[in-house]
Amino acid sequence: MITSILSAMVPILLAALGGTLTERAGVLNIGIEGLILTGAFFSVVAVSATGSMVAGLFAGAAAGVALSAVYSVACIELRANIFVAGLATNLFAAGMIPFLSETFFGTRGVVRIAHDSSRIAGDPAIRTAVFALGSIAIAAAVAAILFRTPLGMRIRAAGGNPDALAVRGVSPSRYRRITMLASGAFAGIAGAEIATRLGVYVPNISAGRGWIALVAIFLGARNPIGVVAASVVFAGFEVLSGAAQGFTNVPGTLLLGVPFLVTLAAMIVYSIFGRRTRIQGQPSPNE
Amino acid sequence: MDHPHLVLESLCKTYPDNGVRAVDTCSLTVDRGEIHAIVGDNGAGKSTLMHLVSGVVAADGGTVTLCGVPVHGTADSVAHGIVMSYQTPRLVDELTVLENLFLGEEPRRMHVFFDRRAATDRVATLAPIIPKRMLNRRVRTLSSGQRRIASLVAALLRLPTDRPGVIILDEPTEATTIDETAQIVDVIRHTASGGHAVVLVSHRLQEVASIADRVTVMRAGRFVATMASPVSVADMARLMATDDRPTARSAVLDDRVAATEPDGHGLKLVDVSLTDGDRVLLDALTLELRSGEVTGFVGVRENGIEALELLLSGTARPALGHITTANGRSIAPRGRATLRPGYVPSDRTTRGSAQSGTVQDNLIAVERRRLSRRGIIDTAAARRHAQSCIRALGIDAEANWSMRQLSGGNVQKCILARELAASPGVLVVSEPGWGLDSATRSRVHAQLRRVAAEGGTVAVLSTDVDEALEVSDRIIALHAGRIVADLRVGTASRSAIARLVAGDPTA
Amino acid sequence: MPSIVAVAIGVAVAVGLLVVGSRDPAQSLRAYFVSPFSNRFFFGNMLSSSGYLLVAAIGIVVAFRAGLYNLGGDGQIYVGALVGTYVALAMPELPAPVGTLALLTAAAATGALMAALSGAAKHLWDAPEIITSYLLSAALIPVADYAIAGPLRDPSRSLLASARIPSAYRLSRLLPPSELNTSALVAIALAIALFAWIERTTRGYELRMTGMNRDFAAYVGISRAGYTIGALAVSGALHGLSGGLMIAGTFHAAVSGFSLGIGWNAIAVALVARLDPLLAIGSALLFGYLEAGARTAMLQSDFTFQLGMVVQAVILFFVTGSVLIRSRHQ
Amino acid sequence: RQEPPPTDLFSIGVFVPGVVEGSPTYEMLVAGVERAVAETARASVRVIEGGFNQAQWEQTVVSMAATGDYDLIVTSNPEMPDVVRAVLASFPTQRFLILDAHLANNPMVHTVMFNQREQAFLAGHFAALVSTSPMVDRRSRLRAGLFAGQEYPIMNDVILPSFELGLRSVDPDATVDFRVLGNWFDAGRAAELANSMFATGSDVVLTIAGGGNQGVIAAARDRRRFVLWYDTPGYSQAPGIVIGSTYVALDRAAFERTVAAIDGTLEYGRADVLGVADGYVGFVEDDPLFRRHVDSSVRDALRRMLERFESGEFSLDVRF
Ligand SMILES: Nc1ncnc2c1ncn2[C@@H]1O[C@H](COP(=O)(O)OP(=O)(O)OP(=O)(O)O)[C@@H](O)[C@H]1O
Ligand SMILES: Nc1ncnc2c1ncn2[C@@H]1O[C@H](COP(=O)(O)OP(=O)(O)OP(=O)(O)O)[C@@H](O)[C@H]1O
Ligand SMILES: [Mg+2]
Ligand SMILES: [Mg+2]
Repeated sequence: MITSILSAMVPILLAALGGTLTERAGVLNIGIEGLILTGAFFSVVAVSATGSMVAGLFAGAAAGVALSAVYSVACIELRANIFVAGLATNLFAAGMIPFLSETFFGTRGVVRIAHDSSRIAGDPAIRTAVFALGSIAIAAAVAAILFRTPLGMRIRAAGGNPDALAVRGVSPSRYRRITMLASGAFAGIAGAEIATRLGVYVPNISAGRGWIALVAIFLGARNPIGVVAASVVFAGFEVLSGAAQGFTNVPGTLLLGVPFLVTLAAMIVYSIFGRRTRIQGQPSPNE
Repeated sequence: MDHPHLVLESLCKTYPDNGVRAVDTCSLTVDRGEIHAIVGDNGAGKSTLMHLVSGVVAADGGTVTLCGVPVHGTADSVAHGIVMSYQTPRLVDELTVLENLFLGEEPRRMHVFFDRRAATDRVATLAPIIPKRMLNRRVRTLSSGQRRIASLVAALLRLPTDRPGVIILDEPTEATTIDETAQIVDVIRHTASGGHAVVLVSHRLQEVASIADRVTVMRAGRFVATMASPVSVADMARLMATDDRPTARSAVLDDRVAATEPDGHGLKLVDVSLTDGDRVLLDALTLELRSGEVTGFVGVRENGIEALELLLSGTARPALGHITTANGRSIAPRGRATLRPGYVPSDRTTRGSAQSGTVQDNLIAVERRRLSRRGIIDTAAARRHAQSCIRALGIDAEANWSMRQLSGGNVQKCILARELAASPGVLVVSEPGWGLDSATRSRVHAQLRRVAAEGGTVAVLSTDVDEALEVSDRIIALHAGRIVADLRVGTASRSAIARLVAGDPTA
Repeated sequence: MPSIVAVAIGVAVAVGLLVVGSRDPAQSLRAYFVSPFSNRFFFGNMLSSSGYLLVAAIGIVVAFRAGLYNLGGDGQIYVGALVGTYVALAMPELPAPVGTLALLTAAAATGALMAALSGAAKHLWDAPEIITSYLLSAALIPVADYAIAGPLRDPSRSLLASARIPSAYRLSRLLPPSELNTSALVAIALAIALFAWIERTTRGYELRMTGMNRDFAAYVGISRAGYTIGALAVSGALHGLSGGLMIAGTFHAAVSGFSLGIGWNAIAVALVARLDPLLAIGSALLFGYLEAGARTAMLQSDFTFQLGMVVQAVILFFVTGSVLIRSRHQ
Repeated sequence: RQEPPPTDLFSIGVFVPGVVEGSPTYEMLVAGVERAVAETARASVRVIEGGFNQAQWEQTVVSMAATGDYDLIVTSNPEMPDVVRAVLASFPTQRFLILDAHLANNPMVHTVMFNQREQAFLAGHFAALVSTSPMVDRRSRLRAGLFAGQEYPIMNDVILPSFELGLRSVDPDATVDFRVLGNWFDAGRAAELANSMFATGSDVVLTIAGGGNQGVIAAARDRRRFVLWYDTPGYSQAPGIVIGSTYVALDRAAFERTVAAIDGTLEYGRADVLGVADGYVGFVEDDPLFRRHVDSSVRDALRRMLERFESGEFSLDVRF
């Protein structure tokens, strides 16, 4: 059970950490879903070509960076609406991958990694431990970067008051771009983690994790450590509600909503008791 | 090094959104070690000119050169040693003061980490004006005066240490206390004596006269004169005045209706306390504000002025005690049985105005119901109302401009005009003269006195003792949340009040 | 329309994609761009789906103009439609217009309630509505799925759907054999009314001020609760209404998953229209057109689903880009 | 496969209610029809995908009928009869062949239904055989899993009870652990759910969850358990993990009925039900991976069951 929770947590956490960075820099990353999907696909491409999981993770990160570069060009250079460009990123990924898939693999559907997938994924317990610890370590690193380094200060300034950065001769766009690319890498790795763990790419395999990642960012109060907690909460209830299908008579379909409901409750409880200050830096939707 | 230090040549700027020619072929040379003041009415183009120098606004034409080297854009000007403290401080609320001070030029530890210790030390040696305990506070929690000082220090720290630079200060002494003002003046003198050029934008003509080496007067985007010290206040005022100003704009709000509460005189505070966590902001205050007079409150903001502003305006409720109008109503921004006092808040852009709205949107906000018929806004009436506000205080803008297109002083005028036009029975004004040119400031003072004369209750909260003395009938000094003095104007000297505010009981 | 240049660039890229991605580019292009106008059937269906999208999009406009995110639109539409259908099926004997009204009211009320809950949580506890609206909707969608597959399913039908609503309750068709029905007119009327409301009325003004600066609005005495809970409720009501109109106008039964995705498209429609209800009419038509184009192209050429997504994505990337229209100063 | 239909040929439109890629049954449908077109050389075919929104299928089929281009529209899905009935209301002269569905006595429609009761029964029977064989560590109580993408009528009313019946044909106390993914693609969550199924006593899971099946395979691989495939031979998906596979010969049915339609011999108004005895439903036994990974005792027991079906000694009725 714990292993299941941790392995469900990893991709959400990774994607949410990237999103936390962009959110701190003033970009609500609506495109995470598409970035995860892209990472998953290209990791399968790379693993199929090389037989190495590490190559898969790198390829996933690289693909995520590439797509988020497109996204950031749209948002920053063309000044497209962040929200619309994010939705476009998701559409673009879901629409483009089938073509590439047809080219690489001759199918637009499921792509199994050609190599022995248990060798690629490794021993499940060890793998889960490595990824869980790794992603939590990354969370700590992201927290350190955000709160202890000049880079983090600039990122927070880019979200808090970009003018303050601009008048000091530092371009806020540069830090938005950096965080968007980082978020692309993180989401790409999240996708790659799912795909290499399962040894397969399935169309739409991201399955809403990008949105859950956004939830985790806010439930975690935009703080990497809080985001870890939020990801654990969501993953935990997802696994629990799945387990509940096995021992209750409640229809399975109804149980599917439970993780969302519990997270909603957690969000509200947290809002009532846990938070003294308001979420800052979230631009009003009509600006 | 034969080149003159800072040279502006034929700078021009027309804002395309509203076609305003804010800076019109301005040329100027500023020497090393010089304090050069730029004065002019609100909207004259001072801030725009400074923005052209610091590079945040791109000029349409003309050049800026430093020691003979042309400078383009913010990054370039920062690199050349041109630094600026802005009229609205550009600080990041969720960063600490220390982080804000070094943002963009962070000292590093192990190449990666922000070196707090080195940063703190640098502040202590280069800018002792900022108290050490303030450094780890978030900017969000600072008063306007403290923000101004933080902004100034951020600029100071960026000045090159190995060669002369340029520091531009846009209204550095607005909303600062007497002590703070004195410190800032010291810093300016010290910086100039270190060889840097100081360009100072200010409406405090007295101050300008005493510290500037030369003064340039700006009017409607152009330089009208540059004078060397000594310069008299009267000369500056004469040169600043546009020919039509005093008469063509009507001096009063002409569609004022009778005060809404002719019988509801005064405002009573009984045992009012307010705390923030363990901190006592106000301590069992009992006090009556009489109608027909202007009561001025002076004191450092943390000493209770800020809390009092929230209470008098109905924005916050006292933890203990109560505040009522003479006829027993309570005060609040909204509600059936309550009174919304006219209120000019200390934060002009967060609460005082909707920056993404138009000037008209902002001017009709309080009286939107009166300007509507059966739930539909009467556009003609709304426009008339906006126009009359614009005329009343000589706001330098059209009704359909975005608030962002206004100069600093004109934003303040909009807020004042809106609150004055609503004919409030009770009017609470924080820093009435903030950012206003001296002519407008006098006009605003006259308006406040007029509201009182018509039976209104006016409370002025100010860090500027001179202004408080000028506009008030009665002065109340606060220290540590208590009243330390309650005087009729004319019975106490300026310096005595200043000492009271600073907490000196022997005053 | 300032974004015409941007749309043009987007269309140019899209045409490029069609040419590269198709074996018979001429036929694909014709099918995509011309066919939606080629006969009453395609044309009417295009207008019809634009209408539903428009109602949801102006729901987004209300929320976003008040400075609030409503990301629960998908669920509000779907669950609203389901409840509307349930009411219509539970009361099959009402006089026709009353029955239709009951259906639409129930749908709108459901959407309103869902969104208002997020509004209340925001107002009372400062819970971020951007998250609570999404979560509530995500939690209720499986419940609706369950209801359609279980208790509400019509066992006489092979489709995963409820029984059909009484034919008297259905909206009348305007352009048979297409689906175009009176709801498209309702949508346009609502958009115009919303425009007038936002721009001309006192409450519309208060909503705008709230959206521009919540603290300022409170300071001038505008009700925080009203424009938090109220604005989200109206937003949810319009989403629910959109779902109800789809039932009364086109589908006549709650079909499993029938509306999912429209909530997200509505956000895009509203933002492309820069949150202006009148421009939203145009942008809803643009979306309806892109989708109709993709569908006809699939019928008439080797165009695929995925190509349709890519084309739409490319146009979305460009359509809101302001840098192509006027360079920003300062 | 995408040429516009010339008028002198028998023109066939295939409506796929979903997308072909990733769906073995739709791949069989298209393959069967295309083979018929190729072999007769007297027909043309165009394939149109309807996407996942059921509510839009009707509009698309109406559009197809409205063109008047198609002599026959072929489609496949238990849910299509409803759509087709609605389309026939406006276009009463359009002919339909619907596979994997049942619609009797409609003069324009021929349907072929596969006996999914028998198919699911076979899967259940086999799961029980494996679970009671030396292939797994013996457990006190027999439990097997059924994993579905979503709940839908055939799943709840036919497959689930028949799978249970199959299990109980071996052990009357056996129980089914039925779980739902909620969609047809979230392989990651499918792995979590399957993990939980394997952890709570199931040794074998029958998975009918589209792309989600891949997650079940991953979980089985991690826990060294077994997966059963449905509709198509799945052994090569994961040798040694997918150890059993039922099939429907949808491609053969599509081929034969399409040829009949082209020849003009197809009986419209007829609704066939084809089961194990007819050879259209069964268990894939001829795969080398099956022989390699399944104990002969299990294979023999399964063969005996199949023989009872084939001889007509045993059958399961499909109720409507
Ligand atoms: N060794 C490093 N490790 C981690 N982060 C670094 C390192 N060096 C620089 N950075 C970060 O990368 C960002 C960009 O680096 P750069 O060296 O350009 O900063 P800078 O010189 O302070 O910027 P500028 O010249 O624009 O003022 C900085 O915000 C800094 O925090
Ligand atoms: N961003 C802008 N867009 C359009 N017009 C602007 C903008 N900023 C300033 N202006 C206009 O340019 C003129 C000069 O403004 P500026 O801010 O330079 O005045 P100022 O002299 O600093 O006034 P103040 O004393 O009030 O600060 C004014 O008419 C103002 O309305
Ligand atoms: Mg200025
Ligand atoms: Mg550098």
